Amino acid sequence: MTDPAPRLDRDVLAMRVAREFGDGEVVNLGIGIPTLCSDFVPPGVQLMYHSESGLLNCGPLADDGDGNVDLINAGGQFLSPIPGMAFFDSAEAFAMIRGGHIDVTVLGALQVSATGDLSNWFLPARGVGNVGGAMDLAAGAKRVIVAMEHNGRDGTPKIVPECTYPLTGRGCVSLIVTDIAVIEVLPDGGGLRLIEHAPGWDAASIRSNTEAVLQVSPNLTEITLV
Amino acid sequence: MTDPAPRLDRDVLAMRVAREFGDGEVVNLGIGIPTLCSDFVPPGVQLMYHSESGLLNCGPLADDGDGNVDLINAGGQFLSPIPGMAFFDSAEAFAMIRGGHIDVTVLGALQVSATGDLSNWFLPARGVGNVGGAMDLAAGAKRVIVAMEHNGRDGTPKIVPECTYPLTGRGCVSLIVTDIAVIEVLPDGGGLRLIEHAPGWDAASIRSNTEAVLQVSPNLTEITLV
Amino acid sequence: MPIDKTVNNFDEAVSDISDGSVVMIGGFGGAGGMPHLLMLALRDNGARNLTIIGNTAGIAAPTGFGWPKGVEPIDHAVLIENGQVAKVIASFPVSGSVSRPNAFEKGFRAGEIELELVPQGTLAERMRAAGAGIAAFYTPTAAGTTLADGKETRVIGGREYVMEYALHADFALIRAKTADTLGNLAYAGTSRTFNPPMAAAGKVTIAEVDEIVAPGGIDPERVDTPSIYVQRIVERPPSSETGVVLP
Amino acid sequence: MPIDKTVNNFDEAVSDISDGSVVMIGGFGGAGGMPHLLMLALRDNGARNLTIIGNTAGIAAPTGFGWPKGVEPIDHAVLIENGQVAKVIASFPVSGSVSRPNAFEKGFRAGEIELELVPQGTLAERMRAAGAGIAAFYTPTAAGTTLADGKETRVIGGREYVMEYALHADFALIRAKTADTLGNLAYAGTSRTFNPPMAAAGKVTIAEVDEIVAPGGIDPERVDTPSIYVQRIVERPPSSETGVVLP
Repeated sequence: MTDPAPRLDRDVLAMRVAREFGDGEVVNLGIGIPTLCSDFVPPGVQLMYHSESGLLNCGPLADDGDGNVDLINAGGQFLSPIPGMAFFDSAEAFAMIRGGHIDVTVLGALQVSATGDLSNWFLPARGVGNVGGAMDLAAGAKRVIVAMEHNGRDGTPKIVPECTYPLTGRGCVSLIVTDIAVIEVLPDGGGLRLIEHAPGWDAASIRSNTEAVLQVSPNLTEITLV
Repeated sequence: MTDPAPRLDRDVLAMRVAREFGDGEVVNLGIGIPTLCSDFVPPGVQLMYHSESGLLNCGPLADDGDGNVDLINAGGQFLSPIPGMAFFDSAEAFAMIRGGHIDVTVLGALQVSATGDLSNWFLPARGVGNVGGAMDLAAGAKRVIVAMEHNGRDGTPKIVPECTYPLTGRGCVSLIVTDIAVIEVLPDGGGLRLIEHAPGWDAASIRSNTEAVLQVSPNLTEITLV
Repeated sequence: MPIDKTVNNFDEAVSDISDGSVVMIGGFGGAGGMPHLLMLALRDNGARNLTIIGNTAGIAAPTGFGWPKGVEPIDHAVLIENGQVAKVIASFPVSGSVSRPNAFEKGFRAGEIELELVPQGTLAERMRAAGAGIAAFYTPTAAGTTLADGKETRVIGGREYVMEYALHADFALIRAKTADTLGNLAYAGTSRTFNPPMAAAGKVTIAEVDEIVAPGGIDPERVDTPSIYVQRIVERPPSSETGVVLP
Repeated sequence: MPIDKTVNNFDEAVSDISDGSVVMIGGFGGAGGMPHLLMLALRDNGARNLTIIGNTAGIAAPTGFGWPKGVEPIDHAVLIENGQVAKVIASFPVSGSVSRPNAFEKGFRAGEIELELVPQGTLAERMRAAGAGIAAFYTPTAAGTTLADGKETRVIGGREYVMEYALHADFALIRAKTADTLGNLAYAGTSRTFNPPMAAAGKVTIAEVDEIVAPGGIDPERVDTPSIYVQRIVERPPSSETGVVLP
């Protein structure tokens, strides 16, 4: 089946995710599309970034050549300083995550299930993988948002009844933002509800790209970015 | 039965305890006689004092009137600063204790048993008591030395087959220094062995003040302070 | 909006503490590191049936513990004497002197206040666990003693350990030397004690500080409690304004 | 004798690491906070059959993770390539890129190196537990996943937790910015990461530092790792002396 309209590019996807951030929230962004979200924080919203590298509050990525090996994010990228930073060790960085002090984390995914299970760390084909802080974030953040392409490169749906890849966490995802849809995970195994669609996409075309059952919100709207 | 000779005063008792400290050791001193030990550290022995108040390394007690409410020991006494101090919170102070990083602690006692059980925190007559850090020190320090009067004020022996007061810790004491004797607690429930006596005291006179069975070292000597 | 956690005054800072709240109170027992003005504000707030959690239950009045001579101590006793406390969780609840009982001991003897006695290190670790999302842990402290009565134990590596649960609070009233407006805190000397673990364990953490500065006013290497753990900060006015004499 | 934990050179600092030792290696994965010269000395020491514990198993060479451009990374790979490592305990053992495997991944595929994969927060917490005398703890991380396979679980307050044990090491090789001669350490920026929990978890902790100062040279409020956790300190000589280019 061909797409009824172009899919959103990564920047637009990140823009939509960034609309979820509340003023003053503490946010931890995973590697990839999630990191892009920091470029699109709405005006008037002040965030506090947390990184597993032992940092709360930071400036944008350092300009090329300005890198300081003692100021990095969890992806190993060099950051610029900002007034009001705090540094701490890994035990404390993860105490913050596990203790429920992170308001929102945005993570990429290989699969998300109908009950909000997340698989994002292990590709069976490789036979070995990095778990990093993904399981801690999945278990600990108050709110887990998945930002990903709706389908794999080969077109395989990534939103599935049950994850077939090894799990990162059970029932942890609360919102899925993809390049064609925004989908809520209802509490207590209530399933998935489509709440927004990309321009030119309707519930049927999104469902045909989704293996899990999708309920459709009576207030289904087109994704907006303002 | 009358004493065959005077009992050691608190300063002399503390002097004897202080001979146990090895150069470079980390030491935590309880309130009372134990605190006195710091006045009698042998020359050439450099100690690192630890306090539950969140301090490693400190100077002597502050002169009267020089007190700073932000520099106290676990007994609430004001200290003087010294180069090379470190400050930390209570979770860290007790991580150090529980984690086995304290070489020696010196504690007072109500009773010590034949197997090195310690009772030092609860007087049943009062019906309520302070445990403070005593149980943490008893469980965590590499070596627990008890410094106490051999008998209670009414003459009751404090070294007993089994503690009758509530315990602070089981089998934790390794050495007992009193005002008439120095007694080793043998490992693995091996009992108590008298190794030193106060001047004018012999094994018989010490045994008659001790409820627990006392083995006597073949090398029993008079307590010396040099 | 720039983040600013400053609250204008102490009464406002504690206004939502209500009957039955579980409240941690920072410090070790002496004058240092204790949130004196927050305690006075909580007394004026009048909330009753409180559970208070701290190292002591107010021991300075009878003993002068950690207070300079000639200054009248202010501690947990102000809440206990005002009849606001139903339960105390502490390691050092009573005065060191049998003959000089503190307000808590009188209330305890009268059967008015319940006590949960916890070894000092276990108390700190239970708070740290609460802040760190650790539901329970195994400690060697108190194994084989009456303070382990009724608790699960387990032998690990040949040694007996006691299972202890995380200890949470609705509010943590803490004290630091300096805050920035984001809520980063720096303490002074031995006045950290229970303040950092309480900051992490409290749902709402309120810090009484000597001084509030702009972000950057605390060296990022010197932040002892990162702002993530702090919801409100309130600055001590000069004694001349409050009429309260403090060390 | 005045306490002085200074060791004269890197070879001497690691001389008692021997076949079968369990060795923690500090840092996050990039150049910052990693004990480069201690790793090179351990390579020269030649001890085999090592278990190495760290956040990564050496990922910088294929990816440049956290290294400035144009500088040749030095990390765990120097030990792995030298055939000294039998087992790795890590959260991020392999390169982020499937097509650019690191030395560990090659050894793992060849069946030469065993792997215990641990979530990053659980790894840090297990070290912290070891240093703090906590034998085991309950974490929500990894509940319901394959990384909890074979582990005890327990439902507390309606939520499933996994029981994890303390993680000790014979040696911890860590990196700080400044040490005083007593062994107090201060770090720089995000280079703390695993160094402080490893310092506490290692039976013998050896700190590679940029500078050793006299006691008092580190502000007592700025001591990040108190000296109680540190057995040896060794200062980095200038690159001109070692011939090793470091960022």
